[in-house]
Amino acid sequence: MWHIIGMYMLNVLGMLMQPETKPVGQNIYVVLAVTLIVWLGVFFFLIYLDRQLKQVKQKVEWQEGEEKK
Amino acid sequence: MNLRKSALEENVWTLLVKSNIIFQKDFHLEFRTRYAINAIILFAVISLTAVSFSIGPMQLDPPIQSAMLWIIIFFSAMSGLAHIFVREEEQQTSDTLRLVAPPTAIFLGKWVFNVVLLFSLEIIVIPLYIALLNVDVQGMGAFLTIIILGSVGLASIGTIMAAIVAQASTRGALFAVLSFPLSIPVLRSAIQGTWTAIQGGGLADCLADIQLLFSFTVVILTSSIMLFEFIWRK
Amino acid sequence: MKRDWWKWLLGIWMTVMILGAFLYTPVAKGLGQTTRVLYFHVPSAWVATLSFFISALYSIRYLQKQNIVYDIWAASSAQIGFMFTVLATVTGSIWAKEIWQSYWNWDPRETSIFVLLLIYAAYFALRSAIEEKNQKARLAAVYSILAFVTVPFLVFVIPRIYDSLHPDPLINPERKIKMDPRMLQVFLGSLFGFTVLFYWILRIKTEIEFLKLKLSKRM
Amino acid sequence: MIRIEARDLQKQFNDRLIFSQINFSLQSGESLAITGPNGSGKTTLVRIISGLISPTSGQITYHINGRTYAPHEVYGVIGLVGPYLQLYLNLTAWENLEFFSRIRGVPVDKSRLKRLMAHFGLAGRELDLLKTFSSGMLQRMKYVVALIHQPEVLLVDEPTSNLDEEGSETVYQLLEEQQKDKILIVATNEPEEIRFGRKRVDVTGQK
Repeated sequence: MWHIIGMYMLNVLGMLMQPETKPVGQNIYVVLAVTLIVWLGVFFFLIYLDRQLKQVKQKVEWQEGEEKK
Repeated sequence: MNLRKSALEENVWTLLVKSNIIFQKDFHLEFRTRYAINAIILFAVISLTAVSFSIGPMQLDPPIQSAMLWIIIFFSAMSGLAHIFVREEEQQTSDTLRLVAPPTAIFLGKWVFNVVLLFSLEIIVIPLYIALLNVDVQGMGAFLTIIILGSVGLASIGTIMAAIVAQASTRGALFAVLSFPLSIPVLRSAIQGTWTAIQGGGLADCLADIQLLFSFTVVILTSSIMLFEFIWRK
Repeated sequence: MKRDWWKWLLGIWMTVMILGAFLYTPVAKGLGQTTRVLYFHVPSAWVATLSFFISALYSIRYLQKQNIVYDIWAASSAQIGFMFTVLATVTGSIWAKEIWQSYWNWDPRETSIFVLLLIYAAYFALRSAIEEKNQKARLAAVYSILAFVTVPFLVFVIPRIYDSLHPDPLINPERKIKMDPRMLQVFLGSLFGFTVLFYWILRIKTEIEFLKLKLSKRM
Repeated sequence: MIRIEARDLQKQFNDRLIFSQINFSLQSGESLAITGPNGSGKTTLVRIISGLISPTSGQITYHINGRTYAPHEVYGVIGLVGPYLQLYLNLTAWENLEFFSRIRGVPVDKSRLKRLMAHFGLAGRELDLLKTFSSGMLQRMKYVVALIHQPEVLLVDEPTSNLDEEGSETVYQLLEEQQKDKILIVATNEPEEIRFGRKRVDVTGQK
């Protein structure tokens, strides 16, 4: 299981050491985009989970109320 | 109390005998209806002629030739291998089977059937493939070894996935969806090995592929035998 | 609030890591500013594989104990893993466009994450195709374990696939791996932060599922 | 000597409770009738006893010669007849018998099997495909198959469904016979058949 992450790491590390002739990767907006995508992804997932949690909790409370009656 | 001893006893030998009986039963049934074998061979022949027709007189490169062969075998397998368990489920005979035989014997019997099914497909399709796509196989020994090992590998994955899919509601598409990710190691090394063999490589040249195909099949088969009980017993 | 201290700590920790990624670490030669992608993209991929691993472990537990609780853990972990796999794939693709000039070129890492994506997709397709809860759990667990058995073979297969097409200097045993210590610090820090984040999300997700289970039992 | 012990059996499909707190104990020479209206879970209970499905909670065990087994381990001593157990319709009656004998590890005794077929009024149909059989004939055929290995435990779900009077009579005889020194479990609603169970389990009241 660790191999995929290992390969990713090696990939990146290898690239760091690769002598490059072309100036590539100077685009800071790419970094911005990637960072934003990761954080928005996690954020929206959390929001989605939070809403689910609230709904379920509401249902539980409602049911407990019913039972008391 | 005349309780037959054999009723409660199970050992490796009876398992093998019983899986053979199940295989014979399935073979017999298949022989009578020819459902799976028709589907699988027609599929292969149609896709093969479609490819041959569309390339015309062009000669494909060995890498594409070998990839083509395995794509055709894989999708033909997907059209027929699930049948073995789906049939039992659809005709409601699976519970009957559960009551007469141990799971391992059932799995092995079905597995042998699927291996035989793929082999019979290949007996027809490989000559056609060589003729229609104008393939010049230089290393025949390695070529056949790879084909045999590759189909055993595909049949192993196909059999255990068929057992899973037979219990689900949407069977057709699900079978290919489940099988494909697990078949990637088989397909990949089989394509690589076939390619080497077409170009004249011997057994030694595709040793790595052969080793991988072999060990992968063994691993999948043993884990399938261990896990099959969980699928089969509800 | 007291029991949530680690959540606040995680927030601060990740903020420091993001700041560090942009302000503290140097850029690597050849990658330029995009080096900084590393601190977000690789941890996503790490969490994706970690959750696959955890899902498989809980699947084994489920088959041993036949307790639906383990199935909830396995499925939740897989769901979170799927999200991180998508994140890792998308970010990786953007990064690849920048440094390799194409969004997708089937190099070994792209292939392995793609296979992981396929496995997750198949796992969820299977789950949605079965009605009965225990049966769903059983079959999904078996599939998960078989996928888990398959993955190590991909390690041998995938690197061999395309090296003839992509002369790949990246996996090269002779090359020593050296990383600027500042980069390493932020990288490992970020990796740790993502792992805790994963744990947190997993807790929330399983709590939801447990509540749902409780709810359905009362009915 | 076989003893079947059921303790607190409970079965759920998703969150729907089929039954719970089913308890009984049976030994060779005893019989059990499972009763309850349609859809109450008689079949489910039969399937649990025969090991086809497992209960959601509770335990069912078989004690044979001082050893304890789970139901799925003792399929060799169980015979089951039920509407959901089909035979291979694309094989002939004889091929079916041959297959089930061999897989059960019973020698294929031609004269005995022929007698069994004749006993259930199927003489002369041995070489016909089962798909040409009527539903009543199929039901008779299921009894033949279930008796191949002379099961110590016989479970019958709706014993006389699809059967005419003559067929029912044959089945009643068989049940009478089984009851004497072996275990018989009948799931039914017909008063005439309930009498075959000395012990009773009513699935309805068990929620």
